[in-house]
Amino acid sequence: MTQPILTLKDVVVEFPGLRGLKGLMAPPEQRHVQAVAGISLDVQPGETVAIVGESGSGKTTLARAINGLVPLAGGEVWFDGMPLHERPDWHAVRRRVAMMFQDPSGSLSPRKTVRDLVLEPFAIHGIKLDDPGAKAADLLATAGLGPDFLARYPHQLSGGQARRVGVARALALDPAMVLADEPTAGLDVSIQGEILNLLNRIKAQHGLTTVIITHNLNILRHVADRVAVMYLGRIVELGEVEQILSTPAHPYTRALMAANPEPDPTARHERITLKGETPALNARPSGCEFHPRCPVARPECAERAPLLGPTPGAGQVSCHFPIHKDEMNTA
Amino acid sequence: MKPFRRTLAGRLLADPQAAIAMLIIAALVLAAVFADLVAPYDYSAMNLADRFARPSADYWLGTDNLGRDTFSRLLQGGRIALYVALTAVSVSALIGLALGMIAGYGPRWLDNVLLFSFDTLRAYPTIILALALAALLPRGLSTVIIVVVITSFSEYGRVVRTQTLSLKHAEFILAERAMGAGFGRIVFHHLLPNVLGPFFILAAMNLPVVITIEAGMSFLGIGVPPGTPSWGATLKDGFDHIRTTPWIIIAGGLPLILVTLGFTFLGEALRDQLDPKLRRGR
Amino acid sequence: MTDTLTIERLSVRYDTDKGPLEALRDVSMNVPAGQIVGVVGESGCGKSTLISALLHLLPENGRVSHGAIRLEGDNIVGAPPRRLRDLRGRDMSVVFQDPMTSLNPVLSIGRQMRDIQYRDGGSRTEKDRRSAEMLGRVGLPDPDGKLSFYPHELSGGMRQRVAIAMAAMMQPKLLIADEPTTALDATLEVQIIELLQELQRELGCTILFISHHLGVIAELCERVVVMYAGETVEEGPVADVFLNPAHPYTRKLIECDPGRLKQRAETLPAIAGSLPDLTDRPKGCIFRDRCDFATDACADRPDRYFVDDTHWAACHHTDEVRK
Amino acid sequence: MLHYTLQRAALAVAIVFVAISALYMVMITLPGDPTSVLLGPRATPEIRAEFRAQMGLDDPVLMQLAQFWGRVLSGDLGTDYYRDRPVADAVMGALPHTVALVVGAIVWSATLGILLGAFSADNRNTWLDRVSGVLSVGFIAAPSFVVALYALLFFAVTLGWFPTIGAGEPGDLGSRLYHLALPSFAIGLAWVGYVARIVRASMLEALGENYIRTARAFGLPRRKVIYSYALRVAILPAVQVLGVGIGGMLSSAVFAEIVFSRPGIGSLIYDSVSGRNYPLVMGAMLVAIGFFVTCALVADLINAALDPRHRKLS
Repeated sequence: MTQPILTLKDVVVEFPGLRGLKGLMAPPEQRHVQAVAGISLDVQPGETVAIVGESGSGKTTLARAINGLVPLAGGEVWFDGMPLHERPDWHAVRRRVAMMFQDPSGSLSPRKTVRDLVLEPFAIHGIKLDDPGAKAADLLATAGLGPDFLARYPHQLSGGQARRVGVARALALDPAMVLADEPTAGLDVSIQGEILNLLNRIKAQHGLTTVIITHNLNILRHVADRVAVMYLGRIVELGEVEQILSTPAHPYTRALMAANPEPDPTARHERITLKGETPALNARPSGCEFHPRCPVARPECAERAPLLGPTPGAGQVSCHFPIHKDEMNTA
Repeated sequence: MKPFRRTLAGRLLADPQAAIAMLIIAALVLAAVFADLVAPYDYSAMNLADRFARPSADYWLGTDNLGRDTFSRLLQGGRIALYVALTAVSVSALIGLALGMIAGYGPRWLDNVLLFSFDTLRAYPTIILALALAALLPRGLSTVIIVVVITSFSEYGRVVRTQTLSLKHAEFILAERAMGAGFGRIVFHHLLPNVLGPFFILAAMNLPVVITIEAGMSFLGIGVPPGTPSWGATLKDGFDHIRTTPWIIIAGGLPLILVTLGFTFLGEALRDQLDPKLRRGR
Repeated sequence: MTDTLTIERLSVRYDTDKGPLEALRDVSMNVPAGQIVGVVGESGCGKSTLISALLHLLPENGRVSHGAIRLEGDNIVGAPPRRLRDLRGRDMSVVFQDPMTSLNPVLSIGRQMRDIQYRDGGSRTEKDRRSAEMLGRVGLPDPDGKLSFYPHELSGGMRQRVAIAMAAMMQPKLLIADEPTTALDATLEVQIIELLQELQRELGCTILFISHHLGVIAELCERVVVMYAGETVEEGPVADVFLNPAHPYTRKLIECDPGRLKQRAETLPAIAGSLPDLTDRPKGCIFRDRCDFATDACADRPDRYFVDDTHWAACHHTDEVRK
Repeated sequence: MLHYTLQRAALAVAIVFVAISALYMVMITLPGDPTSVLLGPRATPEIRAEFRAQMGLDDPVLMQLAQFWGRVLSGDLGTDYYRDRPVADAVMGALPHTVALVVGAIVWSATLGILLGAFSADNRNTWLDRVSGVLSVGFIAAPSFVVALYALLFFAVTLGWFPTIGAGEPGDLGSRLYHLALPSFAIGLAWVGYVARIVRASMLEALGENYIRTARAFGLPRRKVIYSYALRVAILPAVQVLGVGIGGMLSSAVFAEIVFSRPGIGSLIYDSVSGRNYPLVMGAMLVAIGFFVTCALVADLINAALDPRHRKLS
């Protein structure tokens, strides 16, 4: 087995909770909330891992922690043998780890032209180009945009076009890994396909390692090799994409899959309705943190927290009573 | 090249309010530059035979208690007003810009310290502070400028800070950091251009405020040295003889009102043009 | 069967800096009483303009330039202000997309629910009782206590329940739901859809459900209207339209949904090209530039072509599309 | 809310403390020799030395500052050497006049400003809106002391409708208000303009919000939507602006008090400055800044009380 290119070990990210007078008076554990609460994950070179979760699951925070946009409160991050948790030279690291952001046009500096935007990585890293104009046009072409876009400003781009500029820019320095935060957010389904095809093509051409953050389950099968499902800052299930989609072992994963109706009026939907909403980060439930919403919770779930362990399949799940394949069929 | 009517100046001229404003400001600048050529009399020449003269063909706006020509003095006053306003606004705006960006982009503790000092400086009512400092500092335009800078840079600082703070967490700044951009590049290439719009609007809106402060301080006798024909000093002369020379008050107040009106109109028009949110239509 | 809502060739025009923009053109649809009808379309298709036109809440630069909106047979286009106010909230009510901004932040839930009952008699306590009852019905725990809450004290899902309670409380003839689940997480979306289904069964109201999510429409609605670039391109029973679309756009749209594909696809389908400029609509069929079936015939704007009594599409090549 | 109040109050106290301390330090370090100012040029060196010792002027600066605050906290603001009276008495005697003036100005600006702003927003983009817009800008642009001078010249001197001098008969409310009308209007006029602009802008913003669309979609009467739903939100920034604006009003009050020959903090400071009467200047500054910061705090708390989102902080 090859050496993983990215290794996360018990990664913890904290945000300040209560501030001011209240914060001073509150017990220490309430002064901080854990947005990411101990995540371990290996990503192999050339692999695509999708991190799936709803709002508040900590998936975006995790991606930002990997390339140092938010500080780690604990744990280790190793990228290609470099310890990113020990004050690395971020300037150098970020040259090799590119990031794509959620808001396609909001992540483009509003007073720069597209040409400046795609050349920005070269400017940042002090790379002299013989013919910057040609390079910019080249990069845009890889992302499927014509040279007539070079002179435009971000507000003159549609969501899909802005997304393409983001892709062009992420590829500019030939990175080893790309962190893509919600690559389909804000895009209509008719455009979504084009962007995903673009990503897939580039991944194949450059042998890129990719971490995709998404809440869009529909795209998983077509972009990811493995999937990690997050809930309240922890991974609750991890496995091969087909296995997760066809035989989810965690009740939450299963509810998530079921909550995603297909555009087929004849399909019989077996619904699993979860009770209530995701709890706040400063009010984590006892035991298994999913138990108040879990349709199959038993009394001990409230007392004992499950650990991430092997599933009947090849994946990992943190549940005392994971769903077995045969149960799926009878349900 | 964009056609003229689509440039900022072109769009401003198309707005009647802004056009009037620019006319007034142009008149002020011309008067200030050519005051000595245009003025019918030497602004400080006393003509005791013609004291308290009503407005006439000889003295368009009458004379004061020393027989000095009001019109000539007002022309000279424009020069003083413009000088003080431009100097004080540029100094305080630049200080405010620097501190505001430091507060907005710097570490949290520094932000708290700077914000607290902005709050503290705002607690001094301008004219009252001016009075207090007048007891300590020599009378003159530099004192006026110092008072204005002390009381107004915090306002720029506050606006720039808010703007910077909201941009600091914008995704495009995160994206820059994620690409490895350093502090200088983020601040000068990406924050600054987006902060300058509101900053210039504020500066334009502050010019008339500073002109008013200078006139006010001179009115109170703590601004320009005695004998200097600031608009405020002229008004004070009028006020001292309000029942005999009402024309000085009327004539002395008008340029002040016109100029502040002009700058305020211009500031508003600039804001409408530069701030796309406020532009009409979607 | 009577129709609660009929829209006939409705056009809406905005005056913009770049000249008139026809946001809706010849939009037609029928919403039968007691059904849930879905309106599906991507951004820029005119869904929100349609809602504003229905409620007569178009912005100042917009107006209905043509056509009719019939509520139980009465044309309400150009109705006098008094009649409009009676329409809003009593005959028609609406649940908006974003629960975070659609409730007034400085007024309590109870006050807002009391205010919309201004037409009804009864004391304050009675109105509050009705509000609490409705809140209980949409599944808010401790409904009486919630009346004194302010919107920011409730989660997004709870706020959307409050919004639904407000819309359903007046027992409207037509309830319009404008992407009511788009701002919510998937597991909450399920809860809200089930709630809407339940209310529809209990109250028997007619629901116009606007969404861009094909799966949700497929599950919730009986009929569906497909919109593209301000025009209605297809209308019919959900099963017919989704399984056997008659308009090339509908067909493409369904193909594009990656949730439909059970096998990993190397290349995902997409619709090439982009929306036409609505200030300068192309002559002929609005979808022509992006359509695989386009022929010279498409230079003329297609009228509605009825596949059967209840299913039509605005296309010259309906038969080929359905092959 | 309690936490919020305490936090803001603590901040306000800190601001007053730092602002006055800074001024005090500047006062005692900057000028050459305060004794020559306070005792006059003819005092002998012996008298000066005695005075310095008595006043603690030879102590380290921080020590003097500590002593100053010690005296202030015990209610002693020093002595007015010119008239030989406690500074506290002089300042406290003048304060009510200035407060009345500022309150009068707030009444003018809040009522007229909110009315004008709401009216403008309600009739947006009509000629009425444009006229009221030009008026508001005109009000803002007119310097308050010019307004005061013009008002004095026209309404008091020429037309004789209002008194020219003084604050009115003590104890006679009617006479007091009569004397207050012109000066408080002169101060408030600019703020009528500010408030009108702010209310109009925030009204328009509020009217574009989704919750207003909700209210209209439920058929609430237009008047109710505008004046009860939108205005309620739109007033919040106006309260904030007026709170902070009291600093500006205090500055304007100096002119109004001088132009209309009224007693008050402004004219007190003005008179003391020409005589370099430092203790009186410090005392009056302390009271003026204290008053302003308190007002800003109150505005902040009113805002929090009106806006439930604010209370979340507590």
